Amino acid sequence: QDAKRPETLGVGVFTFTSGPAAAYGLPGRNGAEFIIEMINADGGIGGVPLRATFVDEAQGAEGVISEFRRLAGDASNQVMIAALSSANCLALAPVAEQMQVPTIGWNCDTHQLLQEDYDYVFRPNGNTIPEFMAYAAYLLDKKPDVSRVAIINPDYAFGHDAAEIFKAALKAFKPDVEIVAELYPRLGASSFQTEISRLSAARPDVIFSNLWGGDLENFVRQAQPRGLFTTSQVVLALGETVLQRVALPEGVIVGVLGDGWWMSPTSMANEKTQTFAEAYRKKYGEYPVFPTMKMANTFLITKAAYEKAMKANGDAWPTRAQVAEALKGLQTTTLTGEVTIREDNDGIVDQIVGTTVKSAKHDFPVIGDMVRYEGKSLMPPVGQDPFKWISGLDKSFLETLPKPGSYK
Amino acid sequence: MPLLLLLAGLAVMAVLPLAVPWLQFTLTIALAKGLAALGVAVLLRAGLISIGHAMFFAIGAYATAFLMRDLAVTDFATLIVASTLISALSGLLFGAFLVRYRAIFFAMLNLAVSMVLFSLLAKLYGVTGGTDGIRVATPSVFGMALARPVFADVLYYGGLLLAGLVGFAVHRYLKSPLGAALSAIHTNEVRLEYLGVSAWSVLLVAYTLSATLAGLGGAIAAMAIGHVVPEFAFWTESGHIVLVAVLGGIGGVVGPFAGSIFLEVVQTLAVGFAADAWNLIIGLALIGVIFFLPRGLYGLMETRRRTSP
Amino acid sequence: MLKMQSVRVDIEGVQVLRDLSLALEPGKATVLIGRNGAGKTTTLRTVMGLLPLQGGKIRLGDTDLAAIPSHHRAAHGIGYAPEDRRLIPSFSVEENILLPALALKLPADERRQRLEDVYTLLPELQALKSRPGGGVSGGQGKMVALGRALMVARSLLLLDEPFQGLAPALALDYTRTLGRLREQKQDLTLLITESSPHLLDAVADRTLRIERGSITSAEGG
Amino acid sequence: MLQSLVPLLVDGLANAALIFFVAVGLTLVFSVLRILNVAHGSFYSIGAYAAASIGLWIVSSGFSPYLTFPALLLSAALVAALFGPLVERTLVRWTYGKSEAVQILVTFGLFLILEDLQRMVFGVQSLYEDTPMALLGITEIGGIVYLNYQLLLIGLAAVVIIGLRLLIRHTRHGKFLAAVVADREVSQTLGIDTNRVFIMAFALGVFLAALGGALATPTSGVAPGLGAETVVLAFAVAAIGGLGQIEGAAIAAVIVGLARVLAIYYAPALDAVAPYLVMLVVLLIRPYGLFGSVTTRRI
Amino acid sequence: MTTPLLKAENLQVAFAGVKAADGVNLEIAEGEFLAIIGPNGSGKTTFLNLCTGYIRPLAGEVFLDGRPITRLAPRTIARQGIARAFQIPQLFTDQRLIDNLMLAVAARRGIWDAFRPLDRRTHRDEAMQLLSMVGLEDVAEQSAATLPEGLRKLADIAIAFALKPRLLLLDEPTSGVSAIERFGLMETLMTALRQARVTALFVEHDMEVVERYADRVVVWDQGRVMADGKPDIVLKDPRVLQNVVGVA
Ligand SMILES: Nc1ncnc2c1ncn2[C@@H]1O[C@H](COP(=O)(O)OP(=O)(O)OP(=O)(O)O)[C@@H](O)[C@H]1O
Ligand SMILES: Nc1ncnc2c1ncn2[C@@H]1O[C@H](COP(=O)(O)OP(=O)(O)OP(=O)(O)O)[C@@H](O)[C@H]1O
Ligand SMILES: [Mg+2]
Ligand SMILES: [Mg+2]
Repeated sequence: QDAKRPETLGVGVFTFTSGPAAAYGLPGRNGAEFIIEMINADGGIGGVPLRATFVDEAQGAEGVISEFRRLAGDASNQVMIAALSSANCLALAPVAEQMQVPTIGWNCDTHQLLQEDYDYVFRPNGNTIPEFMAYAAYLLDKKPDVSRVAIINPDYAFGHDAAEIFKAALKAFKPDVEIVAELYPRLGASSFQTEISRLSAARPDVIFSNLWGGDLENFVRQAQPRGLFTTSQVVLALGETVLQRVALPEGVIVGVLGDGWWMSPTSMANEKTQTFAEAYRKKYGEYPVFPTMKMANTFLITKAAYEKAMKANGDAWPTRAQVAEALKGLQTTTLTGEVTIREDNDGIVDQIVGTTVKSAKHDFPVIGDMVRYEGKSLMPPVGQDPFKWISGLDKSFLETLPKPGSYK
Repeated sequence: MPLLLLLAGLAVMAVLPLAVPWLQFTLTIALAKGLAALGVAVLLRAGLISIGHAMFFAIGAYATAFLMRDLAVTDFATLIVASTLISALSGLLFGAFLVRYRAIFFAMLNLAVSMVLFSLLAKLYGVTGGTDGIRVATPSVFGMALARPVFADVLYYGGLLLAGLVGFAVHRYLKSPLGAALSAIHTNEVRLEYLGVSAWSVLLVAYTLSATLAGLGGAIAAMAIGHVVPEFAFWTESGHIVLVAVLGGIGGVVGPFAGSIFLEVVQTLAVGFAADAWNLIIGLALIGVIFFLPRGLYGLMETRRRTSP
Repeated sequence: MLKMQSVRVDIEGVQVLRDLSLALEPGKATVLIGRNGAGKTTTLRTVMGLLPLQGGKIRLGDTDLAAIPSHHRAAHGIGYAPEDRRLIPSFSVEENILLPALALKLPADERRQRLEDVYTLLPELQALKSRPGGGVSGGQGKMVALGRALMVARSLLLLDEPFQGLAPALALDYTRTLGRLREQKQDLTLLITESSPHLLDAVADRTLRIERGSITSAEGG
Repeated sequence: MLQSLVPLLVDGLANAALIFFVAVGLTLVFSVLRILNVAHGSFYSIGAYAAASIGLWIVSSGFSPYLTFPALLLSAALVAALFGPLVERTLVRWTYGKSEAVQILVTFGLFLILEDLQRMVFGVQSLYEDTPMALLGITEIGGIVYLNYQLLLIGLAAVVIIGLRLLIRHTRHGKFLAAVVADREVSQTLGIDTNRVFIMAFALGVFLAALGGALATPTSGVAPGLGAETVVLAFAVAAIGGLGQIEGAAIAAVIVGLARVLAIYYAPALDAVAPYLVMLVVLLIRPYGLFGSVTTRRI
Repeated sequence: MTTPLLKAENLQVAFAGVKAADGVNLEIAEGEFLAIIGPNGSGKTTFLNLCTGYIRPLAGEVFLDGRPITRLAPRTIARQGIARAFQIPQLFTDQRLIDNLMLAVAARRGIWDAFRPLDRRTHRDEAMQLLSMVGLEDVAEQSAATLPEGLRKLADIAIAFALKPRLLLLDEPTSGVSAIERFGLMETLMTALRQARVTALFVEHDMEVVERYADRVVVWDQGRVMADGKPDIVLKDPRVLQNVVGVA
């Protein structure tokens, strides 16, 4: 073995393990633990096993930064996988840059993240623009006569951003759509009863939501008995995460913000993915959800970057700078598809959207009538203001995209 | 004696980051929060608990961010002074109406005002960047653009010096007639008024001072973190500051800083060693300190005496 | 009756009662006099169990008082009227007087009887009975506190400076009331602290002097 | 107009009912024990977890689903019986007479501990047990579907208000409560077992909080973070109503409930700040809350 | 005729229907020692509360030197030269006795001093002087909370004195002070008052004290002045004997 090769490869993993966001953060953490086990069982990265240190993002920006600095100050930690909350991603980016630690945003979907030039900050999983463009496109294909849309999103940047993007896209593709209600309940609100009344009163044809975690579950459970799902077409951008937990009716538009569904045709064809999913279920009692997949994919990307760097380095163990260099323009296969990192460090991944259907194999609904939008097609060109780009589009753009049901 | 303690503390603080470099950031934050906690401790003298003081911390922090982003102020000293003044001014403004209240109502109104501010910070997307916040670039120091690690040193040692000076001034203030009048409000406001002293003015001074301290802390924190977010003004932050103040003991000016460092370090350790149970560990530490180290909280351990016989 | 033997009480680390011993004779009225701060109030509070004993014994008849919790002492027939009145401000005067009867779970007719007795002894209270406890003047409050203590006192009545702040006419009334009380309840033992003893000459059987936390002399008896 | 007013009112009251239970418990504990209990919200969430768990167990063990109704009450009682005396005896009691700051610190420590314990026991996924809601069905009011369970809650809150009023104004123990509130020492000398009153008051407060949590489960999920969210709101409502005021807490809950509903209907951006805005306005006009009064010092 | 130092005109106030002041008219001339006596609950303390702005009258006016002070706050009135010692002593209980006095001294000399210590020579000396006046110099360093009731009363009086008022209102200065010390206290008090040329009004229940020290006695009854005059005359008035002094 190479003398410079370390005992272990330390990775700092930032996610929510407490507070309301943990409902989303813990599947991510599980994904990390699990994929690390798999990678290590397979000989690690270049013979070096991975060792993760988890950091709870619930402690707030300065705690997270402080942890980041502490971990980065320890030379045994070579890579950071951070973070879940976009505010934390934004706060950590300059720190990462300053401390020159390759930092991979596993869930940093905010389109603002990479508006500056970074050498050490990467986001392989795509951003909010393609994610919510995809829903607008799918919705209009599926329900072309939509005229009254209500939005209920969580009250923070992710919710507001998503609403802006979704509205901008609708406006571009179908200008006569009216937004009849826009609600932003507090993150972690346990009761949505008043919001549900308000939504009923607005009589929308479509209810769009990017609620997630416990909030989403709560919303679904409370809205269903009060008839929202029968009176309106509901779009749940993060619906896949609750499929196994709440009885979503058929016909709800759901997706995974990217391609990270373990049951997509691509994933089904990937033996590794299926082994991962089954073993995961054995351990945690549930199939993985897309945050799990996102996290696992991020580790695979890290591995790919190391392998690329070692190759470029004559098989010597790479420095942090070399890993960062390797991440630039990296192209690799993940558990659920392909990813390419553009020159602005933003990853291009496909977007899967579909509609819930009953499954013969599982006792929970699955996604059917799917479409897999090519990642590149929904991304604004590098350097262009995303909203300008969207407003420059029109109906004809939809025609260039694949149709629901085309992904089988 | 307390001054010796202060100096000793400062000396330890000065050498600590040399031994453990990653602690520097933690300690910078601890210092910033310690300043805010000192502000809260000043009000605790009067028996008033502000569960909203994070707002002044946030005002100081956002002032720095705005000054940099919108007015292109980049000088470290100018930023610190201007941000602190802005917090002082807002303290004076809010204080003018808040110091009429006592007990829980004071606490709750501070909470209410801070939550309104929090909402504004989170909602006025165009101005404040919403929940994503605003980035704070590395300021220049007397016209010199410094590399980040060098600036971090400047900020830390500058902050330490400031904390020392401010601590000394607050110490003098607490011992002065005006400071004595402040604690008199706690025990017997009626008597104080009958001495011809306006409790309102005495409190307003204290409130403004406490806002100033919190704002200074906020400005330092903004520069250290390099990013400001509305959470700075959220009530849990205020709660944290109160916690720090009480934990350190309101007896002297060293207490809040000690409390701040203690909590920051416990948190760092707890998060590091038991990511799943850090709340629990901090909770146990809090209760443990109160139970087993009563001397650390000397001023508070006396039972509240019946104020009228 | 009440017997205190070498009682030691500290308040906040300061010894306030030092080897205080006294014995009250049943049915007799004893006045405890002393300068300000001598420990009169502390003595009564100790009997009521509001302060823990550092040493010594307190017995009421055959009962070891120190062994029973403070709130059970009322049930042993000890009534206490504190120096600073301590009425419940939100209760009416009558509710204040009735409170111990409720706490002792006295049967309704017993309760009524005792209340009537109180009103006969202290007719001034009749007029005040529906006023809030927080709204009576200093002197009036003393009377209410006495009435309240009388609801309880079957064996021992402790009065802490009952005349403090009383207008002389009322103080005279009060003394007369005490005199009548003594006639009516021959077996009731009284312990009264006072810093102006002359008012009590008529009532007192015996005077104890307390100085710096211990009894220094006794007269009468 | 009238037609749109009805849903506002129904939603407002349903909202108020849920806030009321916690706030009134907090106010009660404060008025008797003079304790600002930051951990109060944790009892709400523990009550909710208990109710959801017991309900899920009842349903999964094949007992009659109607048993889930008494289970709501039972879980609140269990939580109160378990935590009330325990917490009062060990922690809270120790802070009596200490400065408010110490009380807040101790109860905050307790809050942190309870939060993590809940997460360890119940996990981070939200629990949901809505059998009682499903059993009761729905009603359409003003074109909007409401759950009958929501209407039942409004009724229950009213019952609790009346019950508490009776308890405090017209029973022996109510009198003892008031006496101990006013003067602990003298109450003791009059034969009141103040320790017991404290335990009972604290347990009653825990019960009310847990009941609020339990009753909320059929219409809302239970997830980590619920306690923190609840306790601030409870403090706000208690302050608006005037500390220690039961009727005050009820009316304040209704005002806050309505304000939130109005915000959600007409100014969604204000939803989260609505309680605070209400508090600002109310305390501006009445510095001691709606029903609170100044206690002037006797001089 | 010179303007009286303090003048109350038709003061009225009621609590829940109880008339605690029912048309009080009273004048105090500069240099007088005026005693107020009256049954418990007759409104004596209430009168002091009205004069010092602690409560506001429903009707009526209070003048100091001919200028109305009726609806001013206690602090404003205090600054105009009226100091008060309370029936229930009002101390800063979490501080030492000496601190209580020093704060009072500082309040008179100017509280707006945020950088020099309260505990400094000038303050301390004056505070000690005041304490020794009431015989409390031995307990100066003791916490005010631990003082027995009687000593608290004395401390309270010393604090009022620290303000160097023109008019001093004393609410039952000798109640709670043991009989042994009562006259000693009054002696020193009177000397100090005379020396400092302070006008004083004191509410008192001890008729011996009244007889000995008051220039003039005002008798209160049910919220109004029932009699007013020289002690030897007023105290023999049969109505006063009956209602206030008591007949043995
Ligand atoms: N809370 C306390 N802390 C410390 N010492 C105290 C406390 N309360 C009372 N003392 C001390 O105990 C002693 C006795 O006080 P106590 O109140 O019993 O006196 P007393 O004889 O009743 O006086 P008075 O006639 O003034 O009421 C006093 O010297 C006082 O300083
Ligand atoms: N805050 C109040 N609320 C209600 N009633 C009050 C209040 N203050 C005083 N009173 C009533 O007003 C009347 C006058 O009270 P005040 O205290 O002035 O009497 P006082 O003459 O000082 O009596 P004492 O000699 O007993 O001190 C009393 O009947 C009292 O009950
Ligand atoms: Mg006494
Ligand atoms: Mg009086």
